[in-house]
Amino acid sequence: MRKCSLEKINLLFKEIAKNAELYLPQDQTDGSAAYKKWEEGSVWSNALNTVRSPKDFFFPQTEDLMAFKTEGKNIEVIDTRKALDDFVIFGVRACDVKSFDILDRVFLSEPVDSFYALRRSHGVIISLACSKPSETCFCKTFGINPAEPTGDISAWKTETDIFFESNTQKGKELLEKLSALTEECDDTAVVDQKAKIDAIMQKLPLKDLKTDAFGGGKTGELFNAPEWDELSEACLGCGTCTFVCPTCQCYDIKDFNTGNGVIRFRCWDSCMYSDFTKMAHGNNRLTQKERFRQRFMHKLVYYPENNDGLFSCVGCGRCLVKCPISMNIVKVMKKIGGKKGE
Amino acid sequence: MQVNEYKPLIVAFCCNWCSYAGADLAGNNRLAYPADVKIIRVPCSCRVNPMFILRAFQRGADGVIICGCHPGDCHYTSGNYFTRRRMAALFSMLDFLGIEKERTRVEWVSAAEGAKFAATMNDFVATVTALGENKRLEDLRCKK
Amino acid sequence: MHNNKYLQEEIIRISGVNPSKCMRCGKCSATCPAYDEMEYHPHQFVNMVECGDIEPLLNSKSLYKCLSCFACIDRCPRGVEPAKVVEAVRLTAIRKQGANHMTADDIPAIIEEDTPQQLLVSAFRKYTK
Amino acid sequence: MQKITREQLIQKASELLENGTVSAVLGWGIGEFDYDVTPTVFSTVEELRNGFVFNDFCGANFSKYLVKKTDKIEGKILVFLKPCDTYSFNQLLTEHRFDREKVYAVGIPCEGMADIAKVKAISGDGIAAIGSNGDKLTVTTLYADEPVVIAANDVLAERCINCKSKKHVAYDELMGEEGEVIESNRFDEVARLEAMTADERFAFWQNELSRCIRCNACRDACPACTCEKCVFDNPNSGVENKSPANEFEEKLFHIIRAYHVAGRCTDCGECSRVCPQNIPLHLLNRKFIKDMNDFYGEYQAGAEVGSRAPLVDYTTEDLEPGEVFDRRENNA
Amino acid sequence: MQRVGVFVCWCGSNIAGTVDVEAVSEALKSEPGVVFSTNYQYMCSQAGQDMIKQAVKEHNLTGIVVCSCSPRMHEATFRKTAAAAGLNPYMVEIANIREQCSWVHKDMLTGTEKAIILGKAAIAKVNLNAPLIPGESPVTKRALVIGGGIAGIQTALDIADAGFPVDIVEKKPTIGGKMAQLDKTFPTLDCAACILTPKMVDVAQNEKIRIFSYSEVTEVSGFVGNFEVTIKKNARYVKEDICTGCGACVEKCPMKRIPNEFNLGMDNRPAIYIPFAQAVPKVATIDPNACNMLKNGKCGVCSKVCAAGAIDYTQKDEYINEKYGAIVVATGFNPISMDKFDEFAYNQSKDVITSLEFERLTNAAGPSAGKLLRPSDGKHPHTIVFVQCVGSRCESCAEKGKEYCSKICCMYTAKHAMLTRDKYPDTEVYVFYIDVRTPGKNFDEFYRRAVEEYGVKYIKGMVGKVVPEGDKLKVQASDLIANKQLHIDADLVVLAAAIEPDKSARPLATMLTASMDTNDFFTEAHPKLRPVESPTAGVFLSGACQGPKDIPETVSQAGAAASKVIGLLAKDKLTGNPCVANSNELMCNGCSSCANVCPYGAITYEDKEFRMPDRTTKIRRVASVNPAVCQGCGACTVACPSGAMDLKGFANLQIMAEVDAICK
Repeated sequence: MRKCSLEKINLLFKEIAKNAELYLPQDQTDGSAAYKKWEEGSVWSNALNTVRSPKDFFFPQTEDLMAFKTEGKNIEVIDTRKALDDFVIFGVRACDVKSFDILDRVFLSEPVDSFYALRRSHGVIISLACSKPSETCFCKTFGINPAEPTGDISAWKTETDIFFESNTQKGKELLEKLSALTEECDDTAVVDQKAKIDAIMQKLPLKDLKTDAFGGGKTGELFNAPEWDELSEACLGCGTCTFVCPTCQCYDIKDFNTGNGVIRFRCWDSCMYSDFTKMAHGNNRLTQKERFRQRFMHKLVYYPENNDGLFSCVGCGRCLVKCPISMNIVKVMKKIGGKKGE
Repeated sequence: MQVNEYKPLIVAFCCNWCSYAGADLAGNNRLAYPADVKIIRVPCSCRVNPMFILRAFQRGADGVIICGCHPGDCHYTSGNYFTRRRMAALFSMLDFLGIEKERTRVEWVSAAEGAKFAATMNDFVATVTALGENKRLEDLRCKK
Repeated sequence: MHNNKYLQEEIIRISGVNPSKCMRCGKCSATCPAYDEMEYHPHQFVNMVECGDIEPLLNSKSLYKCLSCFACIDRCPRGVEPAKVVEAVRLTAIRKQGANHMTADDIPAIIEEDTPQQLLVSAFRKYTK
Repeated sequence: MQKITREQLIQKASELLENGTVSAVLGWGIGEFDYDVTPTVFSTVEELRNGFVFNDFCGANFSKYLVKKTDKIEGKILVFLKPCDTYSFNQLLTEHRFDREKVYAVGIPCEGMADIAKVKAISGDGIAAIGSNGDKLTVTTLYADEPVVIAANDVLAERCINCKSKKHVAYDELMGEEGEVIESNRFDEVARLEAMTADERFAFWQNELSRCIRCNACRDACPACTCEKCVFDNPNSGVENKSPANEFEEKLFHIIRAYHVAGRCTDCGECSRVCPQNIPLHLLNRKFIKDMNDFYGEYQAGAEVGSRAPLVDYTTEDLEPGEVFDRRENNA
Repeated sequence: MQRVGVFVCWCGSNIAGTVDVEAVSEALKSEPGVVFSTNYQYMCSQAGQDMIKQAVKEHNLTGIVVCSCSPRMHEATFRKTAAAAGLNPYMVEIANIREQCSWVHKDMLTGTEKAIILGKAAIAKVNLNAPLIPGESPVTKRALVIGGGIAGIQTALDIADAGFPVDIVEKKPTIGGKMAQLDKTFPTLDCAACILTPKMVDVAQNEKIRIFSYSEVTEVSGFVGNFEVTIKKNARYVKEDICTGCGACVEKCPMKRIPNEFNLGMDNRPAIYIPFAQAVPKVATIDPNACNMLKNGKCGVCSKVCAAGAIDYTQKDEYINEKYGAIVVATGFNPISMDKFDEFAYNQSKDVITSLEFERLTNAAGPSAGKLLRPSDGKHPHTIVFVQCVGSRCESCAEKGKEYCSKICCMYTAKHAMLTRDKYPDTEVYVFYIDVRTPGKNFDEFYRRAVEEYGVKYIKGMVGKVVPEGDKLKVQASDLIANKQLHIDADLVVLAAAIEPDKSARPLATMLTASMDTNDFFTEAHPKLRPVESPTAGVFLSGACQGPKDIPETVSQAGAAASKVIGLLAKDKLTGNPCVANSNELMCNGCSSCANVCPYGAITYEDKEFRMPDRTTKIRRVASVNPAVCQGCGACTVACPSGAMDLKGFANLQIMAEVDAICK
């Protein structure tokens, strides 16, 4: 384990930024935090987490896939892929780190999404333990320990120092490059912090939320549950939950006619939208209830069914904070899961 | 040394009854104005949807001008009165977003005002040329 | 007729008048209070400048007979502004001769008890560079 | 801090349910925490007792729900309307968006709603409980030893700070005392931006709109946006898109969104409330309102049913689009 | 996908002079949808049109783009060509590469480049065109003539002669207009009354013609073939159908000192009056501003002396609604005000008069019973100065005069001068002119007679000022040919005041949605080819409302307008413009924004049952457009928040496609 004094943190950032683009949470003018590229003078945010999840780094909201250039009646196909530099994402919380596993299973299984894979291979993740989780946090429900974030390098921040431990070869290499600014140390402070975090976890209001009612094979049982009507009643059909979610991975592929050709791009889509997966015959899910149900069934039943029981929610709590009508996965789990969810 | 002179792209929406006829009259009288101006015929200035204007800027226009009959002379009685309000609101909003207000204009040109049409276009092209390329409301995807 | 292009352009430039707008109605001359004193009348000024026939005007006393009352400017239906043409020819004459026709020293001799100051200003405008 | 209590509202709703005036109640449903309130339809007294809540976080404007709910429910639906909601209610009636006969509207007073983000900014994160006592909120958190006491006025939502009216413009029944239309300073921020240079304004909006994730929450929460098919979802509209692909798309969406509700927007503030990225969208709407007030005389959308919005009206003496700017420069 | 044919016209050298037509047709060949592209010398010629028809057949074209002159010129031509070739006529788009390209750009390179872009825009649009079928609407077989001067009278008589009913609306108590005030008419010198009054009587006696005198049009709605007009009949306080026009009331009325408008205020009339002896209708009218009975409730003399009992002090303004198939505007002219021409002392001396006042002075029915006497002292004037172009051709003084030539002044001044010299040979007559304009049959001969036979002194030059001094008018003028300044002691100065359209024309134009030029003359649909039609379908122009005119011209234009009206009324049905709005009911919210902006009331709402996306059915309020009433302005399309309302022929996507093509 290595540590660095917080006083030297900017030197550390500078050192990292020498070899790769460094992104870390920074405060925005509206008071929220967002991952932004580190530049001389950038200030690392104290916020618990960012509004947008770090999935953008690997699965950006819009991404050009290819382009067609038209001239008269001729069409030329253009590869829009650009060379990518190595980059480092700093300060990723345990929940968000876990979300990458969930995305990987979608994008890196056959057929591999080469755009995603390329970005993934260039990124180094430095995670950060949560010393002050929010009341909206429920990562523990999904077996995530905010005191033990994974990633290429795990980090813990105390009042005075920041501690690092590498978990992968990539992480090890990066940490070695930073050896001049860090020093070897024991894990006393980190163990101490882990204990504190564990204690707080016991106090979180959502600590008892259970997934027992969900998982693969539950489709028949849950699909026609009468509670879906009530739960989806107020849903506005916006995409807020989807777009702030670190694990939502649906996208639409669209063509943009530039006048001189076409750019084919993909962009995030939301299963809450009325035209989601609209096909020649029309829509699969015609009512907001069906769309609403899809989102939660996918996270809690369909995904685990196809992915060895892994739920595609990491309990980051973003949707709890951001939903305009405060309807969210926790309310769904409690209602649909009945007593088992308690 | 080759000087690459900046030529703006101007989209002019002209109502069929007055301004388009005014543009024709400018042609009849051989009153020159820059070829940068491209005219789109609409039945009435009130047919111009703000979306068309934004679309033009997106696609690379540097200025958009809407020409209609003089207030009170609308072939459809009241069309240009609505245009006047809609465009006042839209232009004010574009300005509010920091987009150069000189890039948009409404002019009333009657069928008898060929000279005014040409003069207006000359002036508008000069104004937009002085502003330079539209950078604040452009869509880079549409650039060549 | 002598056509002095250079002077013609000079006068048109100084006066800012477009003599080709004149439709030969003669209202300027009809209204001119100094008409009888003048060898060349306001409409002739405009016409002769339009033709480039400048020399006779430069040499004529008419230049200094114009009162600059601007009646012709007021009455001209075409906005030609003959008085400005006269003024421009006058300036051309003065500049050409390279001398002032009036200096500040002359004033005490000319001045009378009730002379309005504007007259002096006008006189300076007319008789000096 | 609210003058009317949960119990009073439950009593009123129960009464109306039981005497058959209404067959359902549109109200606020209890959440996981003390602040995450969800609009809920209650059909029995028992449901009301278990799930109805009324506190300082009941900001959601119910008017828009009436478009869909009045169709689904047999008989009348009871809706509780805060003063600002009544304007949206009227505006929707003006646009024939729901059947007035199917609604029993109860006007309730509002002392202004709290913004949970502002509460957290003072109390810190990890909220365990929020209590209300007079004009104070008592916030218990996981990290502070003592509850934090906050003046309710310090955490008022932006739209409530600039509340334009405490007067209900529509109701079948009014609970509590009727308030007045307020001389608010709601246009001050617009004026501040207007006073900036174009470059400054451009930078301001560039920064704000760059955060947009195009989740459509602003549109979907907006009581004026009740189109059967929104142009942004319609591939034939020419502006359809799903993502803020670049700066242009960000601006296009927000200009058109604001333009489409111009003259119809009652300034209820839902757009800014629901924006996950805290973009001050209400400023765009207010800009239109302010302009139209300045150009064409005072107009408050929803103040009365059937009024004609400035953009579908005209006078022969209206100012020219070019004069808009001269006018501002002269005023400045 | 369309199969588009592109036809580039050279228009001789009009286009080909500045646009490389070959390059244009070549460049457009590769545009999407284009399967054929060519160019030809005159596309509008028979050979050109045949070429289009041939190409439609050979290449199975579904759309046509003609790059040529303005669509305002030949769109209809090419639509007919397309129809003849079996295509829907609305599958034609015109790229205007003449008026808006070759004629305004001098450089071949830029001209060609722009022509290609305009062609691309037209192709982009035609690719989205759909066949349109025009609707039909009935024609109300009745015409309205607004204005009862010689223009209105002649138009009404001609229309009635063809068997159609006509209404004349005249704001004065009698028809007759300006011509009724004139004495003699040039160049034949026959008396105006002698030729006008029989026509007025014809109007009165024609069963097909109704006269609404002392009335005005207050509201016009509808469209060609189907106008709905509200006519306000001002209360004249005399029952028109009972009054015999005997004149007893006029004689007995005690309020006798009201300035007589008919004589331009040069004498007086009573409060109850008949403008002149041959008035039609010959009915008395009470001036409510002058009548003591109406003002104070005291008097009632006229009522007492009226044997027919026609006086009705309680009469109210009456509003009449009537439907018309066609409207003719014949609102005429007035001399401009002389108030601002201080130099001519019009307001300082009664003996400075306008030519129209001179007409009254010399008219036998005028204030001096036809004797030419000075208004100030009733003496015979011995020296008369006529000043031409007062306020006409006046460019620098827009607030005073008019930039245009008033056209009639040269001739009537020659008439006045001649008649004066004829009747009073002892009178010196001077005419100050800038130019004498006499293009017309027997006009110049007439003017020369004034000079040669009657000794009128024509002086090239203008009057600079007129100063009243004692009983004389000191006229200072220049004689440009003699190069002299003249000083004339005149007894009478007559100003040939410029003429301007009647003030009622501007609000009327707004009601009719007919366009006007900057001088408030009505604009004709085409300056050469459609001189009696306004651009607004069903509205026609007659007389001086369209531009200064003398009587023969007015009468011939009146006849022309009548023939156009007859042509319209003879049709049973009108084919409408198919470019109308239509509402997509699935997207319509029923919000009424569109109806709020529709100037024609073409949009109504109905409740319809719909199957909703969520499998339910719902009764929704949706807009529906009456295609016969819709005129296709498109105001509704922008007002509609959901984009449910679109305009055929100018659809959102079509215009955006044009924008895209231009901005490429």
